[in-house]
Amino acid sequence: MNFEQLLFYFFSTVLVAAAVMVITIRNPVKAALFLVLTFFTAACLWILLEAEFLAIALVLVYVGAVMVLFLFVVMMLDVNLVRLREGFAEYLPIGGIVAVLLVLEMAIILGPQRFGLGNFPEPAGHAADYSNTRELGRVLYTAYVYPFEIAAVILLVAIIAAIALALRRRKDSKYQDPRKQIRVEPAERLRIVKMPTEKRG
Amino acid sequence: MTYPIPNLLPALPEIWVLGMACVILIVDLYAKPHRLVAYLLCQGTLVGAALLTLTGWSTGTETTFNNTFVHDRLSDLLKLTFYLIMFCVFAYSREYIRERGMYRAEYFVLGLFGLVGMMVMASANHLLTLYLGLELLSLCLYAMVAFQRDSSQATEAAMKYFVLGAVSSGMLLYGMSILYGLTGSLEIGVIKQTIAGAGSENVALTFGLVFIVVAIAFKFGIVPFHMWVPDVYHGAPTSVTVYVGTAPKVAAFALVMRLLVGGLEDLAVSWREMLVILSVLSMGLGNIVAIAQTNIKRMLAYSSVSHMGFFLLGVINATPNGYGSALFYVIVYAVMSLGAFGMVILLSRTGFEAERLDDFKGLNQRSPWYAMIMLLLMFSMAGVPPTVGFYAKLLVIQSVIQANMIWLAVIAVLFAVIGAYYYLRIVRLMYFEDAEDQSPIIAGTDMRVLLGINGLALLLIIPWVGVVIDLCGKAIQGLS
Amino acid sequence: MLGVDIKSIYLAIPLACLIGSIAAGVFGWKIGRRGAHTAAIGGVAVSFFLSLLVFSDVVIHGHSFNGRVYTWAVSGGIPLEIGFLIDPLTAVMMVVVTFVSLMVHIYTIGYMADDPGYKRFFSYTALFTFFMLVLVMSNNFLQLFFGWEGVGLVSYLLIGFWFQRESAIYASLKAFLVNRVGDFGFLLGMAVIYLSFQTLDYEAVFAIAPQVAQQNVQWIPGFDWNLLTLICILLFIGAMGKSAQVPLHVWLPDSMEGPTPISALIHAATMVTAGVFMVARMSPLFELSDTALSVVLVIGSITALFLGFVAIVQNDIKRVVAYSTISQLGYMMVANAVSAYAGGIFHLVTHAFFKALLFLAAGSVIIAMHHEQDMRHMGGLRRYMPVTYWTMVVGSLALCGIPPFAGFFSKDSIIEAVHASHIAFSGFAYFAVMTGVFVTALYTFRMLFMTFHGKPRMDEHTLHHVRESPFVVTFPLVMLAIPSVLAGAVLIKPMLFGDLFGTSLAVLPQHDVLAEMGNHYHGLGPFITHGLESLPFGMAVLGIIAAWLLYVRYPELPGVISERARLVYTLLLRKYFFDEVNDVVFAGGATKIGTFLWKIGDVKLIDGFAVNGSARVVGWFSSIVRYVQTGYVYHYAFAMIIGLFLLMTFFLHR
Amino acid sequence: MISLSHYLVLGAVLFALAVVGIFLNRKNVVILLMAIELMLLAVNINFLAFSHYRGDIAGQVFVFFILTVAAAEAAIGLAILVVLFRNRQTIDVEDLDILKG
Repeated sequence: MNFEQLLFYFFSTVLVAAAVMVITIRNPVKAALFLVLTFFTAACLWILLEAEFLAIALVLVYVGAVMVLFLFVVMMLDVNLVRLREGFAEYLPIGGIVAVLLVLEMAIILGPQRFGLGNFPEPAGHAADYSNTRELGRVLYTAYVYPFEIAAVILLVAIIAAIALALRRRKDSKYQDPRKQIRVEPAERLRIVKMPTEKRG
Repeated sequence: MTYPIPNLLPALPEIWVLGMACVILIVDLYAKPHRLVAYLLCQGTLVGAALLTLTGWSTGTETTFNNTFVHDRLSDLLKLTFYLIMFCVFAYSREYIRERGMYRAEYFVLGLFGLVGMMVMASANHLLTLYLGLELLSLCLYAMVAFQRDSSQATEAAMKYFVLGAVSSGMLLYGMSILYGLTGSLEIGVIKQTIAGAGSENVALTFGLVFIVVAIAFKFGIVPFHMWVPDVYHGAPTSVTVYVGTAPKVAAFALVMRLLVGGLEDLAVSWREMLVILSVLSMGLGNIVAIAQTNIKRMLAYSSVSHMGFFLLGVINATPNGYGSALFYVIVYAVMSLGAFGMVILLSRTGFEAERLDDFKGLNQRSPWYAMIMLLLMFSMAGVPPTVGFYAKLLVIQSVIQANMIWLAVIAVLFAVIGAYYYLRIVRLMYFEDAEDQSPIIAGTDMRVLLGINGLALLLIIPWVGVVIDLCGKAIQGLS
Repeated sequence: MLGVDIKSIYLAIPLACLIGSIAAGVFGWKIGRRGAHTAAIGGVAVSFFLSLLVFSDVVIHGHSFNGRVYTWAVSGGIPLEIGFLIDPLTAVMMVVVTFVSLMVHIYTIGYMADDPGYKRFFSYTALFTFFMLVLVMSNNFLQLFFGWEGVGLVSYLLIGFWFQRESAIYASLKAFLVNRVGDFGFLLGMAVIYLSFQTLDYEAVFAIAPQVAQQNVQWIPGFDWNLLTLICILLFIGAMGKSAQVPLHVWLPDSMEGPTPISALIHAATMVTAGVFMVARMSPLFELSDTALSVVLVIGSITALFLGFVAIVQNDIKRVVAYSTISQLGYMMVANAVSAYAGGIFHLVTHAFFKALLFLAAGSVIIAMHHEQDMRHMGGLRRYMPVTYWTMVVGSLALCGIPPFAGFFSKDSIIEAVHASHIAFSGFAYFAVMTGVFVTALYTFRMLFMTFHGKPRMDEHTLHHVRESPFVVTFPLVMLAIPSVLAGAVLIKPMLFGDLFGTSLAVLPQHDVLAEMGNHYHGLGPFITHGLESLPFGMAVLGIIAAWLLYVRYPELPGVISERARLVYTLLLRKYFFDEVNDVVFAGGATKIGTFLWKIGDVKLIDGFAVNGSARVVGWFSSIVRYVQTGYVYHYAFAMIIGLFLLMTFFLHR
Repeated sequence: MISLSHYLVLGAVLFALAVVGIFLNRKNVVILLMAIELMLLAVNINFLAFSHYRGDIAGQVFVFFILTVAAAEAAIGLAILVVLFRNRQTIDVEDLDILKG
C-alpha cells in the first residue's frame, strides 16, 4: 500500500464514519460539527484528485459559511433535545437493509470491471507550474460565462427569498422614526373630549 | 488569450426578463404607496418578452454562449407558452395576494426569476445550464410556496417540497455525473454522439438513466415520485398553486426533450419501458385516489398526477409524432389547470378559501357564467368531446397505438373513464345542489376577462386546434 | 345542381342547425323567447328542406358523394378531417332526423311554454340536431365519434334539464356513466381499426376489410381473436350503450326525467337509433363476421323480448313508452343481425315516426293532466282529448304491427327475415320476436286503455281542467300520424325489395334473406293478406284482446257477474275460464316475468350491482389508497427511494 | 493505485447514507438538510473523480456550480425552516402532518 492509497483509505474511513454520525447522532449541534468533519475529509480527498481550488473553496464556503449558518439556525431555534431521536432504532433495520442493498447495487455497476484502472488509467500528473485555479478561472469566464450568470441570479434569488421569508419587524422592538416624529399633527397627540356636565342627584 | 463576446441576441428575452425583474425590485423601493406599479411592470415585462420572442422567432437552430444555449422553434414555443401562462397567473394572483397580505414586490420578482429559470431550461443545450435553470425555478417555487409566512399549512408544504425537491435534484445530479463520466462531456449534442457510438446495451448508461428518469418523474409528479404534489398543491396559497401546477410542467417537458430525447435518444429502448411503468402507475393511482378527495386543490393535484401519466403516453412512442402530441397534451393541461385553480381563487375571498368541493355547490345559482366556465374546464379535463381536452387525450392514445401498445391504450381509456367520474361530481355539485353560501363573486376585471377567455378557449380553439397541433409538431421537428 | 356547389349544400345542412342553436343559446337574451324559437326552428327547417333536396338528388338522380370537405389538422399521419358520405342510407337518415326534429321543435313551443329554460332548451335541441347530422353524414370514424359524443353530451344536458329534480340529476349522471362504458368499446374498436388498417376512412376500411377477413390477432398472449370479429364486437359495445341494448339499457328509462319533447326526439326517434344506424353503416364489416352477427342477434332478441315484459308493469306513462322503445331497438338490432339491414333501417324510420308520435301524445296527456305521469290517476280522457286520442290510437296500432299501419310492414318483414335466416341462434331470435309481438300489443293497449278508457280516476280539480292541447301541440301529432299510417306501405317496396339503398348496405349472398323474401313479394295487397293470416298478426290481436279484457273489461267484472250470473252462466263461465287462462298464462305470467325482470334483473343486478357496485368498489379502493399519503415526509422520501431502487433493479438485472 | 472505481463506490456509499438518513430521521428537519448536503457531496466526489480520470476540467466547473447552488439552497431551506418554526414552535419531522390523504 503506497502513501496515496493510505491517505485515500484513511480519509474515506473518516468521511464515511463522520457521515454516519451526521445522520445518527442525537444532538443537531454535534451533527453539524460532524458534517464539518465530513467536508474537511472530503476536501482532502479532492486534493488527492488534483482539484485544489475546489477543495479550498469547499472548506471556505461550506465550513466557513454554510455550516455556520446551520449552527446559527440550530442554536436560534432552541429545539427540545429530549424528543429528538425517539423511535430511531425502530426504523434502523429497514433503513440499514435499504442502504446496504442500494450500495451493493450501485457498487456492482461502479465496480472495477467498468471503472477500474483498465478503462480509466491514472492520468499523468500535472507539471509543476500548473495552476488549477487559473485553469478553472479561464473556462469559467469564457466557455461557462452563461452558467456563471445564472448562478449569480440563483444567489440573488436566495438573498431575496431568505429576506422575504425570514425578515420581520418585531412588534416589541423599540426604535424611533424621525420622519414620523416630525410629521406628527397636534390632533394626533391631544384629544379634546367634550363631556356634558353631570347633574347631581 | 482572447475570447469573442458571445452573440447575445438569441438570449434577448432572458436578458430582458432578468433586467426587468431587477428594475421592479428597485422601483418597488421608491413606489411603496402605489404597489400596483409592480404588478403592471411585471405584466409589461411579459408582454415585452413575448414581443421579443416573436420578433426573434426562430427559423432554424442556433447556439451561442459556447454551445450552452440553444435557440430553436421548441424553445420559442415553450417560452411563449410560459409568458401566456405567467400572465394569467399574475392576473389571477393580484387580488388574492393583496387580500392575504402577500402583496409585495418580491412575489412578482420571484415569479419572474422562476420564469427566467424555465426559459433557461427551454434553451438549455448543456447539462449545466439545464441543472441551473431547474434550480433557479425550484428555488423560486420553494420560496413562493412559503410566501404566506403566517400560514402553518403553507410553510409545511414548502418544507416538504424543499426536502423532496432537493433529494430529486440530488438524483438528477447523480445521473448527470454518471453520464458525464461515461461520455466525457456535459454538452448534450456531444453526449448524444458518444452514446450513439457506445450502443444502447450499456449497463452503466442505463444506471445513470434511471436516476435521470426518477428526477424527471419527480418534476412531473409521477407515481411513485408524486407524493409532494397533493401536499404542495393543497398547502400552498392558491395563487402559488396555480403557478406550481402549470408552467413548471411545461418546463419539465423541456427537461424531457433536452435530456431524454436530445441527449439520450439512443437509450429510448430503456427509458420507454421505465416510462410505461410509471405512466400506468400514475394514471391508476391519480385517478383512483382523486375520487376520495374532498378538497378541490388535492383533487386537482391527483388529477394532475393522472394527467401526467397520460402525458407520458405521448413520450413513450419515442417518435417526433409522439413528442408533438405530448407537447400538445402538456400545454392543454397547463391551460386547463390554470383555469381550474383560477376558479378556486375566484371563489375565495378575504378570510375564506374555497378549497372544499362543497364550496362549488350551487355555483350555477350564484353565477351561471362561471358555472359554465368550470363545466368546460371539467369536461375538458375529463376529455369529453368536443373540448380540446378530448383531442389532447386522443392524440396521446393514438400515439400509443402507433407504437403498437394496444394494451396500454386500453388501460389509458379505462382510466379516462374512471377519471370522468370525479370531474363530473363537480359538475353535479355546481348544477344540481343548492349553494351553501350566497355571497356574490367579486373579482378584478383583468381576472374576470382572462378567466372567461381561459375557459372558453378550451371550446373555441377547436376550429384552430389543427394549427396548434401543427405548431407543436413543427417545434419538435425542428429539433433534428 | 341548382348552380350551387353540392358540397356547400351538404355543409349548410348541419350548419343551419348550429347557427340556430348559437342564436338561441348565446344571443337568446337579446332576441327573446320568440326570437329564440324562430331561430332554432328556422335552422332546423332549412336543414329539413335541404335534406329533402339532397334526398331527391341522391335517391332519384343517384348522385352519391364521398369526400373530404375540410381538413383541419394532420396529426401523426391521421388527417382529422370533416368529410361527408352522402348515399341513400345517409339521405334517409337525414330526412328522418330533420323531420322529427322539426316536428318536435314546433311541439316544444306549446310544451315548454311556461318553462324558464325555454331558450336554453331550443338551443340544446338545435345543437342536438347538428350533432346528429354530423354523425349520420360522416365519412370517417373520427367524425362519427365526434357526433356520437356530441349527441351524448346534449342528451345528458337535456336529461338533467330540470336540474331542480333530484331524480333528473341521477338519471343524467347514470346516462353519462353507462354511455362511457359504451364509448370505451367504441373507442377501442376505432383504435383496433386504426391499428390494423392505418386509416379511419370508411371507404378505405371497407375496401381492406375483405382481405383480412380470416386474419387472427393475438394481443393478449394465448387468446386468438378474429380481427374483424373483435372490431365488430367492440363497435357493437358502443352501439349497445347508445342504442340501449341489454345490459347497457339502464339509462334510457331513467332518462325519461327529461322533458317529453326530448324523450321523443332523442330517446325515441334519433339518438338511440344511432347504434342501429352505425351497425348498418358498418355492414361491410359485420357481414364478414358471423360470430359478431350472432352476438348482435342474441343481445338484440333478449332486449326485444325481455324489456317488453318490463313495460307491462310500469305505471308511468312515459316509462312504458321508454321500455317499448328499448324493445323496438332490439327488433332493429335483430334485423341487422340477420343481415336484413334494410329491414332494420326500415323499422328505424317507421318507428321514428310512430314512437315520436306516441311520446308527443303522451306529452300532450301529461300537459292536460298538469304534469301527472302516473296512469293509475288517469282514465277516460278519450272524450276530452279527441285529437290526442285518435293520434295515439294510430301510433299504438302502428307499434303493434296491425296492417296497414306503418309498423306492420317493418315489423312483419323483420320477423320474416329472422324466420328465413340461418345464422346461429336465429331460432331463439324467432321465438323472441314472435312472443315480443304479443307483449308489445299487451303493454301498448294497456297504456291506451288505462289512459283514455274507463272511468276518470283523477281528482275533480284536474278533471275539470282537462282539455285538448293547443294547436302547436296537436299539429305535430297529426303530422306524425300521417307517416305513421303511410310510411310503411309507401316505403316497403323501395326500401326492402327495391334498390333504394343501392350499394350503401353490403350483404353477402349467403346472408341475403331479403332477396329470398323478395322472391315471394308480390305487391302490397298480397303482403297484407298474407300478414293477416300469419302468426304475428294473431299474436298482436291476442295481446290487444288480453289488454282489453284486463284493463277495460276486468274493472267492471264484479258488476257483470252479479247481473248476468244466472242468465248466461255457461257463456260467462267459458269467458271467465278464458280470462283465467289469459290472466295466468299470458297476461299474468307476463306481468310476473316483467316484475321479476324489472326488480331483480334491472334494479338489483344491473343497476345495483354493475353500475353502482363498481362505482362503490372504486370509491372504497380510493379511500383506502389515499392513506398511503401519510403526510410524513420520510414516507414520501422512502417511496422515492423504493421507486428508484426497484427501477434500478429491474432495468439492470433483467 | 487508487482507481476511479474507488472514488465512485465512496460516492455511492455517501449517496446511500444520505438517502437513508432522510428516511431514518424522524425528528429534526435540520438533519434532513444536512443529509441533502451529504448527497450533494457524494455527487461532487463523482464529478471530481471523473474529471480527474478523464483529464477534463468541465467536471470541476460543474462542481463549482453545485457548490454555489447548494449554498443558495441551504439559505432558502433554512429560511423556510425559520418560518416553519415561528408558525409551529417545532421542527419535528413527525409534526409535519397537517397535509395528508
